[in-house]
Amino acid sequence: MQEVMNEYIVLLTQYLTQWGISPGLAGVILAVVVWLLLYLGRGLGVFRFLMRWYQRLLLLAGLVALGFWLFYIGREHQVFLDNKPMNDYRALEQVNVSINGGESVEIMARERSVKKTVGPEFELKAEIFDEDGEIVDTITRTITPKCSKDIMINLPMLAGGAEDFVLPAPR
Amino acid sequence: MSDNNNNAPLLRLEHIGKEFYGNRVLSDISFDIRAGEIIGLVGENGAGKSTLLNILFGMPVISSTGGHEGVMFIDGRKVNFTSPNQALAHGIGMVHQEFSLIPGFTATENILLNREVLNGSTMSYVFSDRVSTLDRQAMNERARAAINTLGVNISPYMTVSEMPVGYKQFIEIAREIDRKNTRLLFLDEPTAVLTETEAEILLIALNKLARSGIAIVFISHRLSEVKELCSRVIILRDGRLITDQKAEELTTRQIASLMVGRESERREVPQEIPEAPVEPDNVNYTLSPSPKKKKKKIKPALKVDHLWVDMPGETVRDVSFEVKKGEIFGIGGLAGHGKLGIPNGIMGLYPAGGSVRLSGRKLTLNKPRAALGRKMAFVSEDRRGVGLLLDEPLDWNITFTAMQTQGRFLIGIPYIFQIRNEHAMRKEAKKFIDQLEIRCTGPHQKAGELSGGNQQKVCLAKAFVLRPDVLLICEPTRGIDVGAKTLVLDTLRNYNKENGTTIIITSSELEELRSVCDRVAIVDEGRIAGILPASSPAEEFGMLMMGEKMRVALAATE
Amino acid sequence: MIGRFIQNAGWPRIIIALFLLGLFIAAPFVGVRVDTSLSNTLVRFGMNGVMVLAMIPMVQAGCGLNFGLPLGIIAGLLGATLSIEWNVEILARLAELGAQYKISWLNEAFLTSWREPIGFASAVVIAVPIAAVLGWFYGKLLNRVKGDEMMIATYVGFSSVSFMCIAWLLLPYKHPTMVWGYAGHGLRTTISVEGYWLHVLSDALALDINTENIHLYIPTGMLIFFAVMAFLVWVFMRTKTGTAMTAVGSNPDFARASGVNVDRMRTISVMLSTVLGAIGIIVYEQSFGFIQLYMGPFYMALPAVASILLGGASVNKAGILNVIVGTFLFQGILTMTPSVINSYLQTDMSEVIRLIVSNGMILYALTRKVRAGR
Amino acid sequence: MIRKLFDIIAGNAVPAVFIIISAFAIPLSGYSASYLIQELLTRIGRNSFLILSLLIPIMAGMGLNFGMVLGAMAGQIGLLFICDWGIVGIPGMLLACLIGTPIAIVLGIFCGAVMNRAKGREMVTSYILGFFINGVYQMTVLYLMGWIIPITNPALLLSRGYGVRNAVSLLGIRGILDNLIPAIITGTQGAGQFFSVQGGNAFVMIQLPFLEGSIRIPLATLIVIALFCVFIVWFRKTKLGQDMRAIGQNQAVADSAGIPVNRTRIIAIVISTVLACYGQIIYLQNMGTLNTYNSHDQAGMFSIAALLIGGASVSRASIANVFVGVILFHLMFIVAPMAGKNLIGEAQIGEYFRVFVSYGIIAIALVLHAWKRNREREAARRSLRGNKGGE
Repeated sequence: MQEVMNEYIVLLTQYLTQWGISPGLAGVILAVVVWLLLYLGRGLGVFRFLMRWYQRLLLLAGLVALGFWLFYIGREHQVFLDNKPMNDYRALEQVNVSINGGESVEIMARERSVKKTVGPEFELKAEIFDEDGEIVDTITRTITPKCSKDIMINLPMLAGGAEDFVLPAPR
Repeated sequence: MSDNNNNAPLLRLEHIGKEFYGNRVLSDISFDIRAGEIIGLVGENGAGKSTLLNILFGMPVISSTGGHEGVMFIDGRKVNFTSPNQALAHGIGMVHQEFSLIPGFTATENILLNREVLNGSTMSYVFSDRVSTLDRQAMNERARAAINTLGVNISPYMTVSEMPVGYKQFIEIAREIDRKNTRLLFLDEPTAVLTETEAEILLIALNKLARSGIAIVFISHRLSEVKELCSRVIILRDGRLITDQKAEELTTRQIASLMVGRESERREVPQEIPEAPVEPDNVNYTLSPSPKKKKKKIKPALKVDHLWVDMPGETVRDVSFEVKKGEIFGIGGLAGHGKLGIPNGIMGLYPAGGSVRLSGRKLTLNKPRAALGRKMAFVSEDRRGVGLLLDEPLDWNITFTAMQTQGRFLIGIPYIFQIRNEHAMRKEAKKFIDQLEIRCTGPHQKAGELSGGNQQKVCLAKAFVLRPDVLLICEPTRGIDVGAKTLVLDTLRNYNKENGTTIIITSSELEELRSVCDRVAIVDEGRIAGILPASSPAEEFGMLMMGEKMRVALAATE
Repeated sequence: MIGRFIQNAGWPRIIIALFLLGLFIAAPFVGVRVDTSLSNTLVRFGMNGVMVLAMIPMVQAGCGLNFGLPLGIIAGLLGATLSIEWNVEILARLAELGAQYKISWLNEAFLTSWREPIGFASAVVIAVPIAAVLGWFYGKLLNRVKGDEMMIATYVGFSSVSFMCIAWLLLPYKHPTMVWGYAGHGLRTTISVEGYWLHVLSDALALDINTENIHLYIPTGMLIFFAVMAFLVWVFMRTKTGTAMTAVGSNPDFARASGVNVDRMRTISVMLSTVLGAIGIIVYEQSFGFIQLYMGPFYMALPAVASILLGGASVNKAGILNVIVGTFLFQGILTMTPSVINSYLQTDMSEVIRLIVSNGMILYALTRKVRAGR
Repeated sequence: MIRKLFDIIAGNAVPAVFIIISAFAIPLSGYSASYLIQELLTRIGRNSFLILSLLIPIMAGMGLNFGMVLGAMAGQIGLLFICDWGIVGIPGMLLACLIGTPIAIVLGIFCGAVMNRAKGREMVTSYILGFFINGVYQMTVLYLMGWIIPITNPALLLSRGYGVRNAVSLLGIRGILDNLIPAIITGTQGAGQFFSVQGGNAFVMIQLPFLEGSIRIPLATLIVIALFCVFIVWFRKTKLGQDMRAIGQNQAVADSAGIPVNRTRIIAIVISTVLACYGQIIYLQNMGTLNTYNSHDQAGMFSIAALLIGGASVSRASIANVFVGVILFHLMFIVAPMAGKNLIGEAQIGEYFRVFVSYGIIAIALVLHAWKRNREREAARRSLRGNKGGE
């Protein structure tokens, strides 16, 4: 039974995606349809009663969703910027990192710095210098820490082009 | 509304009866009410009117005491109300004697209280209709319509607290009218607070209402109004339906005598030779000496002149009378006319004025202590409120007053250090428990745990402990069972006989007064309507109770 | 039988008593000595007893719980501070009197050896009339606000305490042990009574067993003092006036109809309550060792109120037994929870438990259905 | 006529007295106008919402809601959670409100139910209830948080590993609402336009030439407060508001008219508690630090005192009372210590004086209310009697 259900949901999702409808949108559409049905039947006492409870439920769901959304967009992250060698990537001589276009920090080799950002994603711009103080490379990346609180970015790995440069924050 | 199934009456009662704890208050009441009728419902206090109304309205008092007997039909369908809301839903409206209005609200707000016209609002879908705003304009329209139906001119914007009393009564009625489905309206003493012109307007308005198809039950003590307004008169007495007749067929005098009844019981007493009247102005019945005891030429024990008492609900306006030493004097009258105010005022419990002389010496009013100090004792009508310390043991209740006013039951040096003598208190309490047959576990039992009758006996004991010269008793038998009633009355009679104590009894039960007292004064609207020997026919007492206007009417007819 | 006992004692009391008993039983297992705990409980019982006693007259006269106890406490504080301020003068005046009237026992030696008790007595003697006067005004005020006494009492207490805060700063006290050293005026927040009347009651006839196995300290003098005060209140409630007062509380209309001056009785009860509060705080201070001024008396009414309610009193009925049981239970809990629970949980929950128990108790009493018809 | 005049004076005596006190104290304190206005604006933004939350129970005849501290506690619990999760800015504040709301609703229902059991002494009951819930709150925050309730942020927790620290920094939401729409009143002749841009931020600039220095206006907070006032005005017009007014005037009549009295009273308390929750969050975002165990303590007392100083009574209060009260009360609050110092040489006196005034004003208001009510009862009794005959 469970499997059938799961299979059905998968199929339904596929079908909907085909029409460009995401599951979330489908939920909203369903809610609106139910509301319309209840609205049309509002002459009946029972429907009116159901309508009230349904709307309360919607309100509650909306509030809970709002709560999650606020959590999502309002979360403050500490971004540790780490310029230490890691997995064969050598520490960089000097990196200037700015987040979301803010003031940039200078991170010398084997140093670690921390910046705070708010929200699910941020844009990180790293200017990599060589020994002579010349910019060798500028990397701009959009990083999404999502709901995890603090993250650490290993700059040598970022510069080296590794994909797993986002590490868990140090304790 | 009147196009209802004409065969079935609007309301039909069949064999309605009610017992409270084995105490029968209503039995076998049956009558019909048809649309557009105005029915006068009359009866003495305690005749069962309020119980009948409570049953009709499904008041919780009834269901919580075991329901009622008999059945009710509305439009021929059997109904049984368990809450007032059901009665309202069936179109029965009620205007109570006390105003049920919110003083700071306007006429509109009161008329439409909890039936406000609302604007629609999306919020109301989520929460409830209560978050919709009020449609003031529509509300005012409706209120105006309801007021206009009554034929009076009251602004819907007027605040109730600024209205004269008469207006408030109209607002109450307008509120019932506004209820769309109201078909049967009960009015409990609606004219009691109105001036004569207001009363006239009200009567006209009621007639108008009745013509629109609303049935009205008009409860009043003003028999002339009943006669003028009603098409039918229903008389209750002692819980029984005595008469259900067309109003034209009855004279006010007949109604009065039917109400108090008992013509058959008329005692055979020769007509007394009238004494010189001591009463001022409005007395047309004269004093007569007691037929039993010939105690003439004795200084009056209590002489009351132009007494007024400011007791809420029982205002005494101008009362004068004399009570002879050793006499049992009764004060009767309808509830709310001030009979209870007289003893309460004399004892100083409510603001009072005028002069009261006790064996010739003037009594200081407004000071309970002064009255108690002059060897007067008082048994209050409000047993639980004023008469007893419900949370304290019986010996406290019985001896407290004597302790405080006469310094008895104390040991130690007076004025310096005295503590209570619990032994003496207990002894005294025991004595009275035996003497009055108070059923209790002993002097230590809390007064609140006793039954009504036994509580009353405790109150009597409290008064007897004071060894009074004059004893004032209010409603000695209210709310107690028949056995206890007899015992209480016998005790009073014996006490009077043995000690020669002057006793003044105030009671709503005329029969009781007639059986115990030597003379009975009837109070009407704060004044003494007349004083009669107890042996006078009941009918005459009834006439006195019906008040001044009655007498004017009578004078015209006779 | 048991049912009747439970009904008489009331559930809250039984629960608290069992809880306390449990604490005493558990104490040895967590390394807390039962004997010292018991001693502490007794000391705190003696300290607080008189203040709880102060609740009785007002409750009995129907004025409700005396949340205005701080008013009495202020009178007591005035007495206490003045007794220290005038300590030397009082002793000198007494010696003078002794010389003047040739009272042989009132001599230098007597005054030296009885210096402390005389100091305590002078504190009481000064405090009582002040309390009586304050109580009289307070009583008159409460007579005008019948029905709302408790809330108004609370705020009368609060505002008098904060008013006195200003007064403590401004009153011309001079005694060096009491005023701020740097400013030379204004009273300190805590004043030690050491050298004046520290433990003058507690140590009188005290039983102090301090051996290897047992540490027991019973402040006999303080307990006797409490017993005497309790007896006096008991006797007073039995006098004609006391009886009238009880009747006023039980049913003011009855009392009035019986020729009792209701307002006068209420005023007397408030005065008495205030005076007892004043004495109570002095007893408290002599054991505690310090006079706490400024915001010190602020919340002192709540434990006293909670105690008497815990003892089984209601908002309009209270007796000596309620005071004894309630104070013992309440102070027992306060003593035992920090020691036992803390050793078990390694945290100090006493403050929280005090808050919950005392206010829960008051809340319970306030929401109990009052008798109908009053 | 004289009676009417007397009533007007008596009705506004309290604000009048405070205006007089302030008139004396302001020059004594020596503060400049711009400083005073700045402080007042800050405090209006900080406190008005809390005070406004008292209005609805008064309307429902339940007196001053000393139980509003319950709402304050709920708000603080919301704030503790967002601090732990690191939600900052406006989303953080909103989320704190969102978390606080259900807690406040539950507490409000409890408070309302308790008050229904203690009719006639609502105030003292709600007052003690505040203490009682304070005990429960302390137990929750001091023992359960970090133990049963997950709190992980070490900056919040006591070193022992559970229980919240006494002072919690609300850096993440500090001043966030106040500065949402930056607005400045300035006396200097700066940029002449209404909107000016400085350092990448837009400002609303208002110029008042007579002013020295500049004043920052917590514009967004004031807007929220204004919206709330609109809410109150709207609420009064609803059926629910009408029912509450009816219950406030006469419970028995309202009951016989079929209004669910107890339920409505609970709703009134719930609304008040929830609003107090929001009020406390606004208050704390301005303060920037949360004193976990004390912040809520004084919230009730100061709000009630301010409302009463504004001329409200136990049974009647309006929006105007709130603002008059908050201005006068806080004016005194600001100037009293300095005035005390300059007058007697002790700032302490001023501190105590304002505490005394807060308590004293509540005491006086309660006395006047009880007095008036007893007198009215007497008058109502008297009005029942007719004309006396014997005179």
